[in-house]
Amino acid sequence: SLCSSSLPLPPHPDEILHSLAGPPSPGGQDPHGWRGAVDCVRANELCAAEPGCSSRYRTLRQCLAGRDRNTMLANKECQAALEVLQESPLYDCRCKRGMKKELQCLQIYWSIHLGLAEGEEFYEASPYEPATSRLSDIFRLASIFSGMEPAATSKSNHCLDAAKACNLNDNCKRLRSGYISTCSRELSAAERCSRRKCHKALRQFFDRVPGEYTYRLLFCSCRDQACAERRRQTIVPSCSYEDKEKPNCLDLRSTCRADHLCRSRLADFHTNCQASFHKALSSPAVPPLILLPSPSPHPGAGFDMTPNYVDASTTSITISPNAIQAFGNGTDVNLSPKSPSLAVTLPAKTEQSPLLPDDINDSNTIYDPRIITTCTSLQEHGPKLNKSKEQSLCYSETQLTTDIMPEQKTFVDQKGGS
Amino acid sequence: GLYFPRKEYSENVYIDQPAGTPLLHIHALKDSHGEVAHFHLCQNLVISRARSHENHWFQIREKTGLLHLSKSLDREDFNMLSVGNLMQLSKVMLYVFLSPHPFQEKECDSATRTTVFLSLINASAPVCSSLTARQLCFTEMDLSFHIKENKPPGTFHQLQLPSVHHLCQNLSISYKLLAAEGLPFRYNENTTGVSVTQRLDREERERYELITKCTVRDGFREMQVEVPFLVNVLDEDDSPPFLPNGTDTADAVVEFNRKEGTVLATLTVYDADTTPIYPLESSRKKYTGIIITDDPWISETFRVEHVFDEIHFSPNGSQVRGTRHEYKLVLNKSISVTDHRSFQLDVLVNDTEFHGPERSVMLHFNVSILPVSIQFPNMTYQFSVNRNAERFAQIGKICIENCMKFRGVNITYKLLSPNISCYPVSILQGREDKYGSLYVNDSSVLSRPECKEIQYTIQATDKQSRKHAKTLLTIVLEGTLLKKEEDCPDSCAQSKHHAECEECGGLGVLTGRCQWRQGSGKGITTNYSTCTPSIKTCPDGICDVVESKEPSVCPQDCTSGNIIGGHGKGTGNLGIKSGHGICYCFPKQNCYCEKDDIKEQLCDDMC
Amino acid sequence: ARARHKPCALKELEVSVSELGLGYESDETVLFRYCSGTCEAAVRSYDLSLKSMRSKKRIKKEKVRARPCCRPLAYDDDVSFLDAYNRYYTVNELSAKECGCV
Amino acid sequence: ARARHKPCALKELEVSVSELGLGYESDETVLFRYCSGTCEAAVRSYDLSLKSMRSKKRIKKEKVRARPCCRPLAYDDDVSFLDAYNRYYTVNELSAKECGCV
Repeated sequence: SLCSSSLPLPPHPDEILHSLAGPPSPGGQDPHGWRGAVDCVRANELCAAEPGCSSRYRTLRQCLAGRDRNTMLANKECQAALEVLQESPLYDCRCKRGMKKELQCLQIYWSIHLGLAEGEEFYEASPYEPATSRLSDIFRLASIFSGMEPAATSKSNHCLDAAKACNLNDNCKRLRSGYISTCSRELSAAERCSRRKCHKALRQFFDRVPGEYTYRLLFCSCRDQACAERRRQTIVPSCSYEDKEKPNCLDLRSTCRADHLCRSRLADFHTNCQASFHKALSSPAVPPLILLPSPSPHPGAGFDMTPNYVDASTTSITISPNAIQAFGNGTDVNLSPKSPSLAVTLPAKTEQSPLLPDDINDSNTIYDPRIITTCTSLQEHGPKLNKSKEQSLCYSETQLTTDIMPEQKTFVDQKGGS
Repeated sequence: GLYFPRKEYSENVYIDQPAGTPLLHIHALKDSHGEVAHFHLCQNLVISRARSHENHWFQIREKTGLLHLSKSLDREDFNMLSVGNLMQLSKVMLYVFLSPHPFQEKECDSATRTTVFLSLINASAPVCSSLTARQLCFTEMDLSFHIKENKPPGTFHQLQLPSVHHLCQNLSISYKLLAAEGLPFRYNENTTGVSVTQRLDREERERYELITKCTVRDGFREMQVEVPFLVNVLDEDDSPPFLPNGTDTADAVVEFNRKEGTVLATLTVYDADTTPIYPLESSRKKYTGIIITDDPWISETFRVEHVFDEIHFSPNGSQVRGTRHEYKLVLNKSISVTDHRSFQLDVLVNDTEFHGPERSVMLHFNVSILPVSIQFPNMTYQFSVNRNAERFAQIGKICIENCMKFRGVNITYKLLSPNISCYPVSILQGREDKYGSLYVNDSSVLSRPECKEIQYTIQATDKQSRKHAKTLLTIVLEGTLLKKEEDCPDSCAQSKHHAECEECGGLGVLTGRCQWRQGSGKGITTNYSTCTPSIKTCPDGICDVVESKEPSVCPQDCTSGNIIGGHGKGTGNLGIKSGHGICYCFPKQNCYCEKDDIKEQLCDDMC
Repeated sequence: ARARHKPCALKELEVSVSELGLGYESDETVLFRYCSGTCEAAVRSYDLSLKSMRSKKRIKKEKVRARPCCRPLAYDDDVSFLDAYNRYYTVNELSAKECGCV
Repeated sequence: ARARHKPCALKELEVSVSELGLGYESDETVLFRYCSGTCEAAVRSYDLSLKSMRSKKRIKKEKVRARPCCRPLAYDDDVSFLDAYNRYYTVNELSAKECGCV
């Protein structure tokens, strides 16, 4: 997949670094055969120039402005607007990572796709163009860094080397110091730091420093605790995301989705990295790697959701929401539930059969503590992942231990039955 | 009403599979006896990039829920239904709707629905011999279902794969459901249907883990494969609130802590049902806690805060989740020191979604508000002050009785001027401080022989009630005057060495001379060496009210300027929390922390 | 022979943070730029007069500098690093960016 | 006792041109302003590190200055005078206008 792939040992990374510094492949066409869909800013201009399209687009925006999307679906005018817009350039438009007017492009994209998406999709399609081949080189590069264990450097601390390399590059040094000093400046006894400013400084660092420096800092591979702790400290967790109480995953996601930039980066991350994340989890022996699809802008950093090393063990990595509350511009969610530890006997139950609420959207019947990605709220996502280290890092409303398997008995059917 | 046991289904569809090929068997469960399920496909086919297309290929039997191909899918159809042109696989979505009666068109928008993900594969269906046991027995879908508690029994899944059963008739595929004894599930070998045999009670058990074992026989060859079969029980609000050990009463005493927001007492209510943590507010509104009173003073002065979290009940060995609700009685505003009364305050807790009897519980708080007195402990204050003390020297602290326990009580201290012209001492009070700090405000008085013993009256006043108390303060001047050293800096902190430090005085000194604090000298440490007016108060990590009045008194605690050399800043970026070697400061300018071990003669002018 | 010093210019050295002598312990390295060399060609009438007046004791017991210094005219951006105890520090005005005779 | 020097500041002295020591002979007088005092409070991390690296011989045989100098930041306008032989002379950058620690 795009994100991490096992490859024969390539030439030394530095050579790749230089080759990547060159311009992207010409012609904007990438080997996946993706037709060069126009970006949404351009598509919006094309639509505005065409009366039929611009009026329908206005209608759709009015339809979506209403609170309840479903009432919109019932409205014929909205449906008609939708149908026409499916034929317009707005329908297929995407955004380029780090383009000028990126935010405007994303706003246009979501204004269309909120109308098209069928209700709240769990994983949303990325608004960005598919990752180019040049990007996959960087992914490969990053996996090289992460998996690199040539004998000569096995002793050295890759993360320290990455910091040294950064300090020797004026741009990297300046922007690294920019976020470190912001994120470690204590405001008062009660206020550890300004998380908002810290997030902004981190986004600037990841946006303006080439991936060859940022990836080495973020995804350096480690063989010992000191190196792993240095790696964990890279984004100054004490300020950028750690909280006294674990935020609820779904709160975090809804905060992120309220912000077009964060929503886009999250969708981009899910689209490009979800596969490798699961793979990484299933084979912790190989230092797992999560790559963010584009070197610039860095889709994870600077938002409520970014991957990070959650503890200082050399291989464990997760995007579990507790790690996920990094540098978004959403509000901090403080919930007060305490984690229960008390097992209590239930009183006798009185027999009755009350009416059942129509929509059983019990959005929190999350049972499986082994799911350590974003806490799914759906029961259907049972134990897909094989058992790996339990990392229930955001409050999934249950810490149920469900390892009690029934004894293996043949269940013989009594004949008949409905 | 009727509901689906899954939120989504998935199956593969290959090119050129003949019309009529069965794909999926979707089941529905009843909400009440007598309901009959009608299945229906309403809308278009949704292509993965949210593009929709009219559905010509798939239909579902209204009565049985069997999804099947109504028209074969050829290569052209495939390209039409996929996003890119080089794709080998395209995912489309279908919505299956459910109704207790035959469908009318407009019903599609509101009816219950489940999603079917169909992976269209640009290749013809694999021959049976090429399929593994796993592919013959189970699809990609994991066998995980949800069943509502308290609902009638019914069949919710068919293990046999319709398409495999249709294509591979020469194979014998049989299933078994392995489960512990007495579980409420039954497997019908003829139909391969799995059914729940009785009403479930989530408060008894909320999850069942079975195993499905499939055996494939092809001539002499036999293959077996097992996969988990999970059933989660969906909760409904069928349990009333109850009191854990019957405690519905708690004492709430208000004495020294009279500040708004103070939690006076907490009472706990349990509920065997679960409570979603998200969205938080709607869950909170579900379980109300209202103060029952018609006394406006009580409703203004108190409020109830409700937090809940998950606990586990363990009926007969299995573990199920429930909810613990905590109701805290909180002061809604600060209470005057003069207020005192006792009364019982009742809070009605109500589980708004539980429709049976005993849906509410009454909690009782025995509230007693005690008066507190503003008085000095029965003593007078006496402090001796060295005549060589300099301005801002800290003499001592003044505090009424229990002053450190007070919260939400604003006591201010004042010195009433004495009758004679000697007036060297003043009092200051930090914003958060509960005491007054006495300090030398005019050191010139200390050297006047006529001023020996000065009497003040101290007055402490509570801002809100205006109640106040007085006591006597005696300041005794002692010690012989020392000769003032030439060329001494204003601030002790400016001295870099032990000798020059203790030769000089400086603002805040108690005895006319600065004090040298010798540090441990190892790395960057809070125990750095420095010259200070008083080791007791500076540096102590707190830029106190006296020190903050004049930067030269204790820059080590109060500087917000540049600190050069290895250091760590103090709380709120104020002061030097830790330093390397000796820390010294040029007030209102930089501070420095450096080791003093470089003896080499620095290349100066003539070098 | 007399050691001829080069004129005042910017030099650079890659050193570990611990070698800076500020008390921080860290294996991270920084590029330390400093000013080195003579300012003979930058002497002004002011310097000559000041030297003369000091030698004639018209100016005494004062700390005066009668020759230009080779000093930084501007400093590099701040540098931050993680120390051996996993604490972040930031140091400003550590490294010279531009030198001159003042 | 310690000699405590005052911080770097602008001083002035009325001197005859001859006393300037530039070789001119003239009884005219000029106001000679110069910079005097310590720059202790202007030391930077740069200076501490340079001092430390020089003492650890990481930097050797180089003319470096590890402490700020109290020097003019700007000079007064030119001064002209008639010498003893009735010739006019003009001297620039003779007197300091502003001092600072650099």
